[in-house]
Amino acid sequence: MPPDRDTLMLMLERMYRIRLFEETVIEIHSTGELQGPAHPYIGEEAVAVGACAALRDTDYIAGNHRSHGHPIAKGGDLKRALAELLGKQGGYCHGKGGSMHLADFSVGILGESGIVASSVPIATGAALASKQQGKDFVSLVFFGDGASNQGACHESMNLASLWNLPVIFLCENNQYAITTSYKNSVSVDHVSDRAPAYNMPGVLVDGQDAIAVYEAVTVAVQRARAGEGPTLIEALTYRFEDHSLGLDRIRKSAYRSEEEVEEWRKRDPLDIHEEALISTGVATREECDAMKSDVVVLVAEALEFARESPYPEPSDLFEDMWADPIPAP
Amino acid sequence: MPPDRDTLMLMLERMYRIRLFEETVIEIHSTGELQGPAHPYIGEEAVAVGACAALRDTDYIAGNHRSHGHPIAKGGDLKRALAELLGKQGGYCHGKGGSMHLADFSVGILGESGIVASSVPIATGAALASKQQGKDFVSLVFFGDGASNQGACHESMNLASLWNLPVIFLCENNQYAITTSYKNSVSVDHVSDRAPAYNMPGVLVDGQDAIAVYEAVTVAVQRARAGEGPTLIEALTYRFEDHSLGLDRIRKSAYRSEEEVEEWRKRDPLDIHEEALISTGVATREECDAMKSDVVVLVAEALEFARESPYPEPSDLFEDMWADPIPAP
Amino acid sequence: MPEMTYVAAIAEATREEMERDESVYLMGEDIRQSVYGASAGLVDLFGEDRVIDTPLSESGFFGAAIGSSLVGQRPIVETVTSFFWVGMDQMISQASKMRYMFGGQATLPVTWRARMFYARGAAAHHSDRNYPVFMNCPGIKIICPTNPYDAKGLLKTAVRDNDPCILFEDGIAISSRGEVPANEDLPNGELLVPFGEARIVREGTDVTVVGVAGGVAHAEAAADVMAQEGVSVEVIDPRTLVPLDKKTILKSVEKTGRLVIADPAHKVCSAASEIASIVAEEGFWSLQAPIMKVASEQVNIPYSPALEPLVYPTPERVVAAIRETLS
Amino acid sequence: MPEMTYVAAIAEATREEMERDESVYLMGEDIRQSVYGASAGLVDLFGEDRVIDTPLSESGFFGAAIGSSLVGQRPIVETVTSFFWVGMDQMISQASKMRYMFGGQATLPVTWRARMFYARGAAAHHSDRNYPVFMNCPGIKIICPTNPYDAKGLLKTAVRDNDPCILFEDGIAISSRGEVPANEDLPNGELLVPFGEARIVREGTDVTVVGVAGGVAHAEAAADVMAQEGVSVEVIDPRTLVPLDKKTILKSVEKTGRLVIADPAHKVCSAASEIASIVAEEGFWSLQAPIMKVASEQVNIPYSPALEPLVYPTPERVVAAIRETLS
Ligand SMILES: Cc1ncc(C[n+]2csc(CCOP(=O)(O)OP(=O)(O)O)c2C)c(N)n1
Ligand SMILES: Cc1ncc(C[n+]2csc(CCOP(=O)(O)OP(=O)(O)O)c2C)c(N)n1
Ligand SMILES: [Mg+2]
Ligand SMILES: [Mg+2]
Repeated sequence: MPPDRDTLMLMLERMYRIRLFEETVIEIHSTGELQGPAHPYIGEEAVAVGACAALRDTDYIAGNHRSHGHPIAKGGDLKRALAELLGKQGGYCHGKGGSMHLADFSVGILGESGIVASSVPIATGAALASKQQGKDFVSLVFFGDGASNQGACHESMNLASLWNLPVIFLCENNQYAITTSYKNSVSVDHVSDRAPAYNMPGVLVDGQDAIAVYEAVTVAVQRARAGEGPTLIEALTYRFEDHSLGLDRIRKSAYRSEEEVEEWRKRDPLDIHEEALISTGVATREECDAMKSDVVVLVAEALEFARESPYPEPSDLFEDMWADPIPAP
Repeated sequence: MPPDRDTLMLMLERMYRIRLFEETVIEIHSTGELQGPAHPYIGEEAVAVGACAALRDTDYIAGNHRSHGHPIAKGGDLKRALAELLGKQGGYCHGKGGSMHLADFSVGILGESGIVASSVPIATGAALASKQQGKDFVSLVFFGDGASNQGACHESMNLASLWNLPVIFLCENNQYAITTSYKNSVSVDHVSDRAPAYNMPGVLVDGQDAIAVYEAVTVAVQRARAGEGPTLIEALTYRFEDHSLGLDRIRKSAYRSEEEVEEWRKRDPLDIHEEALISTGVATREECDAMKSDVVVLVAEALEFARESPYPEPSDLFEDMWADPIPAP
Repeated sequence: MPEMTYVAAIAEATREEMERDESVYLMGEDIRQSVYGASAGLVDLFGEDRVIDTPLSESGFFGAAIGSSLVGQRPIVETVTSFFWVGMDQMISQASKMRYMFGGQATLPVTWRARMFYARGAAAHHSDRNYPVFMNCPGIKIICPTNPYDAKGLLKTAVRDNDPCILFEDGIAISSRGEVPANEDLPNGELLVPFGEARIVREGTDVTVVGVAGGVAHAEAAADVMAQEGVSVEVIDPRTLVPLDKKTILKSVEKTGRLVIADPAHKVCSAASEIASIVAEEGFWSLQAPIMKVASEQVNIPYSPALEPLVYPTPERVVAAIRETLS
Repeated sequence: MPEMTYVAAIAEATREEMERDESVYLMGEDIRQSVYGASAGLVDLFGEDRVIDTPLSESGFFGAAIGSSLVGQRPIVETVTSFFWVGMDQMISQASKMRYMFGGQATLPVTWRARMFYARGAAAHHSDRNYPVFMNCPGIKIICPTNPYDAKGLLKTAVRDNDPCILFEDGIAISSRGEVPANEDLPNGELLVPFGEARIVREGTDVTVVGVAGGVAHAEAAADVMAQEGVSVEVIDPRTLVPLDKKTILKSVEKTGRLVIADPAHKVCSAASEIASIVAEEGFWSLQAPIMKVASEQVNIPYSPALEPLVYPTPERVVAAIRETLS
């Protein structure tokens, strides 16, 4: 089912948001303003945006260390996200989480996670809850090609299949885990080839094409809401930047060639989506540019907000540890 | 490749050994002489015996909590095994391990293990060493249908396939993990159906037929020795007794019907092997009976040895902790 | 007051909490058939959606329990302390850290009930007494009931608590029987034991003995022996290790001037080490003698009945330690 | 003497040991590209069979390393302390227990080298200082080098040691530079630092400060401050926590009568707790003041630069503790 015009435009806007957010992050990292770790999502925007456009606010997502694209795609707030990256009180987690731990439970973002594959069981559990509670909420987890080799993925997919849970396993196969090619870490041609091992559908989709991702996820969402169980989707994509900011020690070319990177840059998901919209008359180039300009302002405002947001107070250190507090030991 | 006469007879002898050993274990447990946990292998003898007959002494095996059949099949000593079960100094592990931790490194038995699936990576590592050392030793690991759902299995199979390791994953599908049917724990029809997810051959074999197991393992061993990598074999079998001795709280019939148990008992692996030998003229009924009588004596001697072996001394408590000892903390 | 076993007390608490609150459910291996005895009959009462048999997948189902707790469920996960290692990442990286790293957005009312087998020939793979590991990692409340009363009351509190909790079902305590009041005889109609309040098992004036988990029984037995010699031992059961009621311990040491700690965990970085270090810092001026730790020898757990008893604290070892503090 | 960085010292030790012994190999994620800096160039020297990039599968490859060590290999496994949780079962159930439960048949010369990130904005998921967890579980030797000399010498000893070892590469110490003698200047032609021998970083008479891992630097800084006030601080770096050189610590406390421990682990059941408990038992009669633990606050590690530094020991907190023991 192709997305309607509003959805297509929303997708475009969210792709701009992610791209410009990440560009800002790279910039403030290069100046030293941002010091913590950050893993840019540039090049992969179509995956998160296509997927989240197929979800409702009440649906759940969980993610990983490459952590800015997912929450923004799900409707997270740029201000609070950027404030979090700067460790500020106004951040999503009051500065406690930083880049790798963005979360916004109010729109179903159950959190990004720094330990690779660790949120796969979590998302499976949210789907279990949904079923137990008689709700039709779907749970979707983003994980990488590298993550797919973790036992937690195997166990979760097996559980989800056995219990027929409304969960979507969305593998962002950007072809590398830091420097390791998935050809040296995944023993089959495609992660989605493992779906039959769990008796669930496996779908391989072009991860540079937001509409293709949207359509694949929509089918999986329908299945999940209808009580027909989980789906494994592999979106083939590419990370345009370094694994993480500050990891310049590993030069791109040492494990992937400049040519390969250039080849993939030609398939920029933003270009592909813009062209799809323009060529089908959904939007004009001018409309796209205008939208982008608006997002530039949004991101600039977010940066301003983040900068102005105060740091947490020392007394905040002990806040947020316990829901039912206990005395200090 | 069918086994030769000597091998067939050796297999029969080892099947008798396991059966009679286990019957003795049940007996001394019922009288209270044996107090620790013990998981009888009765009904599954064809799997360990067929598999180990296809291996050399220098090949490695590793096993699990259902732990008596594997080492006996690999050529372990009944005396030291039974002494270990009684916690005696003469036991394989000087009484430190007990039933679940039998090991005899001198004949490649790298140890049974109480944490389900935990020896799957271990056996994979022994295969890695074999390859690194330029040896043609094969490594084989026994694990259950329940174990197959652990992440450690997924990770190990993926590694073994990627690295082309000489390892055989032998799943003893006795159809239950304690009380849980594999139909409720494995999301595909057969564990061996998961082999394609690791790009390795998957073989389903009749686990009541020692010759069939031998043949399947022989093919896998040849593959492994030739540097062609791992194989996943699933032997479909059945545990005739309770999950473990002393767990009478769980009555058999509560999770599996008397009829089912009776049906499977009709396919006793000892009967099947005896008949195969007799019907093909490899052995006469009398020869079989004579062999069995000899084994009765062997087991009786083992029990005598175990009983007479002294308990470890209190000072032995601190022995065997470190290869390069350190002062007590 | 009616007597019941520890396991029956656990079962009763589970049933009561499942009746009270629909979001409470039980998950674990072979719980429908009640392999460990504490879940018999529950599937008939509450159905397969709330009494869930899992495959052998401790990372997967621990994580699923945690994930479900994030969105309103209250899982009770049954397992064995030794299987924690398999699902450890979900427990530490996720359960113990999520709330804090998400700035308080996550609430994780998940309770593990873990049978802590030891002292029964289970050998090294099934004898872990690993609460000190979880004490070191902030974010999980650690409960060690040592009798049926506390087992029932603390489990009920844990289920209602909004943080991750682990209940260690001690291998020595589980065989105990004891009085548990009927609900109708209780002022509030239910038995809830608060966290962070130690129980003074018996009062005394000469030495304080803190018993941790199965160590409580040994402390009591040792107190009996010493009483015959005219030595008055105060026995304290902290009941919860996180939070730890250090006030009660410090107050007791203020009175007695002497401290022995009986803890079945391995002695290095044990609960006993922690309690000793607290008193050596905050109660130092009360101390009249060295603080004695009676904990498990720093070796793995041997199978043999000739060796295993030598590892753990015993009443005799506690008595010897008490004598030493008095000498 | 030539100076080098901590990371270079690790790399040099690795290369030397791989040259010396064919059974030594290196395994980990992205080590061929040397993501953590200590394995650069090794694949060119030793080939892909001995410098193995692994998939993200910590249970699988930790276990494979252990399995290979059982049959003659000597793996060095590179990882990060926080990823231990994922492969925990292989470390505890297998590496730490196998030898004992097989009655001494198994020999497991496997060494983990784990980068211990903290204090650099890595947040809760990447800041574990979890050596106390491994101290509680018998069967693994625990090494905490705090300077390039010890890093090189202890890693070489660990590789040759026949038991499982973990080397914690402290997030504060890794940025240090220091003198490391050239092999030709050493009597035996190589640098081997023995396990279980503490280093007396500086001698003093008024207070003993034991620094654990990154705590050593803070102890030294604090000693500098106190020296200006005429207080003589003895600073001890245990270097290995299992085995722990308690004699040197006890002897020092005998002399000074006062003990402060600076340990970046979470304070409950920490190495600091353990050392305090040992001294409170075995060195009690030497003590003239409470034993002060300066360890991390019992909260998860916050990301914000405004909060994170409040968690860990600092020279200032050590100074305050020293002052308190003197007051
Ligand atoms: C359990 C664990 N092991 C290792 C790491 C270190 N690490 C962080 S990201 C990463 C690669 C992840 O690759 P992939 O899953 O493909 O995601 P990508 O970065 O490509 O988006 C690694 C090895 C980690 N964070 N967690
Ligand atoms: C990690 C772990 N979880 C749970 C257990 C408890 N347990 C022991 S045996 C067993 C069932 C194993 O089933 P399977 O692998 O099929 O082997 P089988 O007993 O049928 O031979 C369970 C759940 C364990 N020992 N280890
Ligand atoms: Mg990737
Ligand atoms: Mg089974």
